[in-house]
Amino acid sequence: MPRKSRLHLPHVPARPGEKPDFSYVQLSPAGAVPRPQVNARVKDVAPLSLELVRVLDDNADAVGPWHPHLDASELQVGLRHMMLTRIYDDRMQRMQRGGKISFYIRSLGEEAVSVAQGMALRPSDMLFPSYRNQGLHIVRGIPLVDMMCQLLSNSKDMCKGRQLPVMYHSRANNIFTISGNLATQFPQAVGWAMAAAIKGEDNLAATWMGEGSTAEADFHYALLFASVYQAPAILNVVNNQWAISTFQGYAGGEQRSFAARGPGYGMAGIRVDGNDFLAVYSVTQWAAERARTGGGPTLIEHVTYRGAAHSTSDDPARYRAKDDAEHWPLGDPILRLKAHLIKTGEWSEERHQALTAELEALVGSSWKQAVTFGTMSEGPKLNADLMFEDVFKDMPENLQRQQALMRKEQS
Amino acid sequence: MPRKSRLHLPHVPARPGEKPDFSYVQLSPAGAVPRPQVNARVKDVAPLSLELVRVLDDNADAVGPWHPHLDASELQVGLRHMMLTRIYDDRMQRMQRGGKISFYIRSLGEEAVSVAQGMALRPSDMLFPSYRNQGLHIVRGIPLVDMMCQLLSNSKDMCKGRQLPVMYHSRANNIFTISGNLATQFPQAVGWAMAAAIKGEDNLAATWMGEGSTAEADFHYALLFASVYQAPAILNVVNNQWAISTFQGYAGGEQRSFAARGPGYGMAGIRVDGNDFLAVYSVTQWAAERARTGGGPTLIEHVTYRGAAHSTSDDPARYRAKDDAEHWPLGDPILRLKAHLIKTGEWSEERHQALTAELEALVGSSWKQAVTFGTMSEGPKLNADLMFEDVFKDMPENLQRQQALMRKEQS
Amino acid sequence: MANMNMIQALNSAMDIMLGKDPSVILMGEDIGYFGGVFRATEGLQRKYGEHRVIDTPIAEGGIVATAIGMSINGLRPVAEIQFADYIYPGFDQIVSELARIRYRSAGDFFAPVTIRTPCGGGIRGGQTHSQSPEGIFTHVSGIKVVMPSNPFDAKGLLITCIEDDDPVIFFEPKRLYNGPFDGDPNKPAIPWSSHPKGQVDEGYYKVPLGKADIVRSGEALTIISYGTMVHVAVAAATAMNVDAEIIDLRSLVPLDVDTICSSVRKTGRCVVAHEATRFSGFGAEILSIIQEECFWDLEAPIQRVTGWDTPYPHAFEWEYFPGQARVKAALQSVMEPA
Amino acid sequence: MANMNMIQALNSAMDIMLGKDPSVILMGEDIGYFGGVFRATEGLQRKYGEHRVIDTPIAEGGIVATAIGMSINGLRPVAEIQFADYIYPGFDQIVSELARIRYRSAGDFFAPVTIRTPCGGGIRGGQTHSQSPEGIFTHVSGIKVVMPSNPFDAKGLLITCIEDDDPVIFFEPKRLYNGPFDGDPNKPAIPWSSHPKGQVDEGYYKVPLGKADIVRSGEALTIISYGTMVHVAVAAATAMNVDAEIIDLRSLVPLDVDTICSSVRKTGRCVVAHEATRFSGFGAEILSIIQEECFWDLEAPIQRVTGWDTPYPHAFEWEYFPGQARVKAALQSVMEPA
Ligand SMILES: Cc1ncc(C[n+]2csc(CCOP(=O)(O)OP(=O)(O)O)c2C)c(N)n1
Ligand SMILES: Cc1ncc(C[n+]2csc(CCOP(=O)(O)OP(=O)(O)O)c2C)c(N)n1
Ligand SMILES: [Mg+2]
Ligand SMILES: [Mg+2]
Repeated sequence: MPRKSRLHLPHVPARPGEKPDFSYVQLSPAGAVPRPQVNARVKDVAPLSLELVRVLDDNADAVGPWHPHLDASELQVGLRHMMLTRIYDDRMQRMQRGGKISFYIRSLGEEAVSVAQGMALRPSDMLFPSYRNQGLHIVRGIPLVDMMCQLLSNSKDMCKGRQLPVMYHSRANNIFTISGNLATQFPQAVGWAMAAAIKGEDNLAATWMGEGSTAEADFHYALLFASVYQAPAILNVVNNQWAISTFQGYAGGEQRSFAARGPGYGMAGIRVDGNDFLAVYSVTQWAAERARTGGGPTLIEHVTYRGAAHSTSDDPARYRAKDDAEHWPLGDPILRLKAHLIKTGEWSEERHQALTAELEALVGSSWKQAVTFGTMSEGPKLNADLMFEDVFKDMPENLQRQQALMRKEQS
Repeated sequence: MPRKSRLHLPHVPARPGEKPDFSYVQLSPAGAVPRPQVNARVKDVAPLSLELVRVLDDNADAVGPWHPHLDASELQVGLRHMMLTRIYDDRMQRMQRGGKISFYIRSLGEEAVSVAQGMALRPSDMLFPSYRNQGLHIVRGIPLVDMMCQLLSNSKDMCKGRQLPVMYHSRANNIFTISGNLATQFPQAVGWAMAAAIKGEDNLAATWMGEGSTAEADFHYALLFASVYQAPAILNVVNNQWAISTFQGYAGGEQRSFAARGPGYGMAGIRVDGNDFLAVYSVTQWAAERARTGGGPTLIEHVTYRGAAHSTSDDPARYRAKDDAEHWPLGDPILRLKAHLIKTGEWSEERHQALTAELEALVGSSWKQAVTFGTMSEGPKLNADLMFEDVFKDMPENLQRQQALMRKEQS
Repeated sequence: MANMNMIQALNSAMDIMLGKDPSVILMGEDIGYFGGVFRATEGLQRKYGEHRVIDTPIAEGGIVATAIGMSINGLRPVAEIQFADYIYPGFDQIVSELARIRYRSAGDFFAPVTIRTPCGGGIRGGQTHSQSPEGIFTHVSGIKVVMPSNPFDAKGLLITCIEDDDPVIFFEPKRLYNGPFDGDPNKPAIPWSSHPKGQVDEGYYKVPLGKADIVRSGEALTIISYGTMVHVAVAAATAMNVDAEIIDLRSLVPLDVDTICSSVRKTGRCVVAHEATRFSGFGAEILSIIQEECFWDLEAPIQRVTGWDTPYPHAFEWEYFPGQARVKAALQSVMEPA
Repeated sequence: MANMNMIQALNSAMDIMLGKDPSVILMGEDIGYFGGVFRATEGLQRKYGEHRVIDTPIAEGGIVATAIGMSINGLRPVAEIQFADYIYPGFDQIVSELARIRYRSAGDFFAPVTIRTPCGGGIRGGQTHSQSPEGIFTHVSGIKVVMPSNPFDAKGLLITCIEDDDPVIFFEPKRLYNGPFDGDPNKPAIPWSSHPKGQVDEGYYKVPLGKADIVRSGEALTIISYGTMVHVAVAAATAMNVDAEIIDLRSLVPLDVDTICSSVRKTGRCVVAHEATRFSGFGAEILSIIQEECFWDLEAPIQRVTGWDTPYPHAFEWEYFPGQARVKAALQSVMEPA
C-alpha cells in the first residue's frame, strides 16, 4: 500500500510465547454491585451491564445483595452436577482421542453457567442451548447413557445418527435440538417466549450462545424481537473470551461489554462472574422473576474462560498463551463452590474425593452400558433406512425410491 | 386462546380518527445539550444518544454549544437546496400521478437531513444513501435532468432502465447505487470505510437508512464491524416515525432511542433534531472530524417526520391520523431555516418567493429537457438489448443467445 | 360459492383458519393494522386481535426465526414476507433450521410454519419486486413449495399448507391477484369474476399438495407450468390451436410426477414454462425427470420457456417476461416432425 | 514445479496475489493469526500483515457486505466462509447485492469479490459441515461459480477468480484437500504427491473459467462431473473398464457447453455426477442443456448420480455419498443397448 494503514485491529493480550495477561478484564469486588428490584426500569438497571455481579469473594465467603441464600443441600447438588459435567467431559474427550467417537466439545471451566442456570429455572421453562451447555442436560436429568448413545450415533441415538456428537435434545425435558449453525437458537427462543405470552402461560425461554456468536444476525433479531414484544426470555452470552482462535475483541468486546447491548436495545443487561455459582444462580433468578412478572427479557453476559480447546479438532497452543486458564482471575467454578461449602462446614475434602470416585464410576458404568447399544466400529448399528425418514412427516415417493436404491447399493 | 395473551405490543399514539399525539417524543430545549470534544471517549458521549441536540430555538435563534456558526451565504445555499428538493419532489409526484413515471418517493419534511449532511461532508467522502435522500444528489450537483431521466427510464437513464425510479447513483460524484433491498448499504459503507483506512486515506463513508430498516441484520453488521475496526463511517438512522404503516415502536423505538444502539456497540451515538438544519450540520461536522482523526464511527439518529405518503403506492390515511405532520413538534426544516435567516436579516419573504419561482422554473425546464430523451410512452427508447449487458463484465455465450432470441421475439 | 379474486380467496383461507384453530397466528410487515401492502390480511386484525395478527419489525430473518420458535411452542404461524425478493435475509433460518428441525431431532420437534410471499413480475416492480425464487427452495430437502394459479386453488392450498405439519413456502403470483393474465399487458385487465376458478367456496375446503391439475387435456403435446404462466400457456395454445394438454403443478414439492409422466407418455412432446430465470431454474428438474422417466416416448426435445438469465429490468419488463410469443416459439419447435 | 496438496496450492495462489497486487486482501473467520481451520491461509498474515489478512467477527453476512464495500473502494477482497454450510447468513448480500451491483448501476460500479468456501462431505462432519450448495448459486444471475478437483487447477483457477472483475464463489471440496479420493473410505488415503495434478507450478499462472477439462477421452460414453466426484468417476469407469470420456467442468458458471455437447454428440450416452442432493441440483441444468442440444444424438436416457434428497447424516455418510457403486449402476444403465 502506498500509505500506512489506519485500520484499527482489536488488541489480543497474549499469544503463544507471551505470558497470559488478563488486565483487560474489568472486575468489581464481590458484593459491590447493588441488586435492583426485579421490576426496575431498564435505564435504572443499565449500570449492571458494565459492572460485574459477584457473590463469592476471594475468601470463599458469599457476600452482598446478590447472595441467593440457598440451602447447603442445593449447593451440594450444584457442586455434584458441575463435577459430573467435568468428569463426563474428561471421559468423553478420552473416548474421542481413543477413536470411539468422531468429535467432542468440553465445557471445562464454564460448568457453573449451565448448572446454576439450569437449577434456577423451572422444568417447564424451555431451553435453547448451544453445543457447550452439557450441564443443562445433566441438571435436567438426561441419563448419561442417552447422551453417550448420541455421541456414538448408535442404535439408541436420540438423533438417529443424523447429528454430530453433542447435538443433544430432549422433548420430554424441554431442551430444544442443538444446531450446528451458530446463533440460530437465539431468535427461536424469543419466538417460543412470544408464544408463551400469547398463550398466557408463564413459562419462559432461556437460550445460550458464545460471545463470538453475538456477531451473527440472529443475536440482533433476538434482542430486537424480545425488546419490541417484551418477551419472557433470558438471553445468555457466555463470554469465554475465545471463538476458536478469535479473541473476544473481534466480536466487539474491546469497546464495550456484551451485556451493554441489552440497554442499547432497551432491555436489562447484566454482566456476571460466570465462574461464581451463586452469582449466576442469583442473576438468573432475578431475570426469571422479571420475565414472569411481565418485566420483559434480560441479556446476561457470563464472564468466564474456555479452559480447554474449542473442540477435539482444535489446538489452542497455536493461538493462545500456554497455561493461560490457570491465570484466569475468576478462578475455577468447581473449586470456588467447593471452598465455600467447606468453609461453611457443609463439605470436606473427604466427601469431595468420595463423590469424585462415585461420579467417575457412574460415568464409567454408563459408558459400558452405552456401548452395548453399538459403537462406531461394532454393532448394533442404526439402519441406514433411517436416513430417509423425518425429512418430511410422511416419506414422499422420491425418497422411497432413493431408499430402495440405497438398499440395493448396500447389498 | 384459553388464557389471555400477555404479549406486549408497542403503543401507537394516533390512528385514523384519533387526534395526533406526539407526547411520546422526548425533546431537549435548544442549546441545552453539551458538545463534547470530538475525541471524547464513548462512555463520556453516551448521554448524547438519549438527549436531543438542537440549535434553532422556537424564536428562530441559533443557540448553544452546537451552533456551527456558518456564513449566511452557506445557509442560503442550504435553504436553496432544501427548497429545490421539495419543489422537485412535488413536481415528480405530480408526474407520477399523471402517469409519466411509474413510481416516486418524496422526502417531504426530511430535507434538512440530506442537505445539511451533504454540505457538511467532503466531495471525496463516499455516500451510501437510501431511496429517501434525494437532497444528497442535489447537494452534489447531479443535474436534475439526469435524475429525471432515471425516473423516466429513458434513453439517458444512468441505470439503463434497470432500476425503479429514485434508485439513482453517480460514480463521478461518489454516490453509490441505491438498492431496493433495505439496509444492505449500511455494512457496505462500513466496508468502504475500512478500505479507506487500510489504504491510509482520510475519506469517510456516510450512509442512511430509515428507523424501520434498523431491524434488518445489515444494521447490526454495520455497527459491529464499524466498532470492531473503528471504521471512519457515519451511520445515519432517519427516524421519520413510520415504516410504511408500521410505527417506530415496532423497530424498538418504544423502549429506547435508536441512537442508543451506538453506545451499546461501543460507538458514539447522537440523537439530533432532524428538522434543524444547523443541528444536523453541526453533529455531522463533529462525527466527520471524529472519524477523520481516528475516533471511529458515529451513529446519528435524526428525529424527523415523514410528511408525505411512504411512496406513490401508499395511502397513509389508512393507518395514521389526519394532518399529523402539522402537529409534529419539531416543525418544518425549510420554514425553520427560513425564519432564522429572516430574523438575522439575511433573507426575506420577497427573496423567498423569487427563489421559489426560480426553482420551479428550473424544475419545469429540466423536465421539458428530460422528456426529449424519452418517456414511458414516447421514444427515444432504450434498446432492449441492454437487458443482457452488465450481468457480467463480458456477455457470456448463453446471454448472447438469449439476446438474439429476444430480438426475434420482438420483431 | 362467491366471486373472489386471489387476494380475497387468501384472506378467506386465513380468516377460516384463524376462526377454526386458536393456534393459528399471522405475522409479518404491515399485515396487521394496515392489512398488508397487497391487502391479503385486511380486516383480520380487527376480527381476531393484535395478538393473533401481529405486525412485526422489518426483519425477514427475525420473522422466520420467531415463527419457528412459536411453532415449537404449539402455534401454527403464517408469516408473510412482503415480496419474495426480500426472503433472502431469512434464508439461513429457512434452509439451516426450518427445513431440518424434524430431521435433526429425529421427529421429536417439528415446525409447522407457512411462509406466504408474493412473487413474479408484471406490475412494473423492477428487479427487486419481480423475482421468482421458487426453484432455489425446491433444492432444499425438508421444505414444501407451493404456487397457485387461481383463487380457488389458492384458498384450498393455503388451508392445506397451514394444517400441514411440514414447513411450506407458499408463493403467490402477484400479477394474478386481481385477475387472470394471458401475458399481453396491452389487453384490458380482466377480473377473476370472468373466470371459473374465480368462483370460490366460502367455507373450509382443501386442495391437496402433490396433485397437479390438468387444466386442459389434449393429445398433441404437454405443457407443464405453474403460477402466472399457466394462463399464458392456455392463451398461446388456444391461439395456435394446438391440442395441448396443459398441466398446472400447483405444488412443486411434493411434485406430481405421475401426472406429468403419463401425459408426456401420451403426447411424446413437452414444453415446460415458468417465469423464473432459465439457468438452474425448476424447469431443469422437471425436464430432467421427464427425460429420465419418458426418454423412449419423446418425439422431440423438451423445450423450456422461461425468463432470461438476467435480473428483471424495470424498463424491459415485457421483453423479459416469457409471454405468448416465447411460448408459441417453443410449441412450434416441439411440434416439428422428427 | 513442486508437490502441493490442495491447501498448499490455494495458499500459494493467495500468497502470489497478495505479493503481486496491493489491492488484494484476505478476510474471514480464524484466517489471520491462526491461518484458517483448514490452514489455507497459514503464514500469510505473518508475511503480509494484519491489515491485509484480516480476522473477522463470526458474521458471514457482514463479511460479504464489508467485502463488497471494500471492493467498491478499489480493493480485491478474498473472503473465506469457513464452511459452505455457513454461507446462508450471507445469502442476501450475495444474491441481492454482490450479483447485481454492476447491473443495477449500468456498469458504473462493480464488485470484484472472491468468496472461498470448503464444501462437500467425507470428513464425518455431519449435516452442517458437509453441504454442497453450489447449485443454488448457479441460479443467481451475475455470480460465477467455480469448483476445482485438484491442486493444479485450484491454484490457477483461484488466481483467475481473484483477477476477475466479476464476483465469484469458489467452492473447495474439502475431502480433496489432502489427496485425491476415489470414493472408498476404507482404502488408505493417498497423498497428492502420487497424482500428476499434485505437481504445481510455484509461480503465477492462470486456469481459465468456462473451459472444462477432459480428464480422460473415450468413445463409449460421457461422464460429466466436478469436484470430488471426478475422482470417483475415474475410479468407477476404470474398474468397469468402459471407454468413458470424463469431463471435469471446473467452472459451473460460466459453463463450457461446447465441450459437454461435442462429447455427448460423439458418445451418445451420458452420466452426470455430483455430490449435492439430486432434486433441482446442478445436474438438472446440465442434463437439460444436453437434452436440448443433443437430443437426436442420445442413445439412452442421461443418468444423474447424486447425493440423496436428504441432509447429510453423520452416521450414514457413506450411504449418502455417491460412491463408486452408485456411479457404476448409472454407467450400467446408460450402456444398456436401446
Ligand atoms: C454460522 C456459523 N458460522 C461459523 C461456524 C463455525 N464455528 C463453530 S464454533 C465457532 C466459534 C464460536 O465461538 P463462540 O460463539 O464464542 O462460542 P464458544 O465456542 O466459545 O463456546 C465457529 C466460528 C458455525 N458453526 N456456524
Ligand atoms: C429487505 C426488505 N424488506 C422489505 C422491504 C419493503 N419495504 C420497502 S420500504 C419499507 C419501509 C421502510 O421504512 P423505514 O426504514 O423507516 O424507511 P422510510 O421509508 O421511513 O424512509 C419496506 C418494509 C424492502 N424494500 N426490503
Ligand atoms: Mg467463546
Ligand atoms: Mg421510517
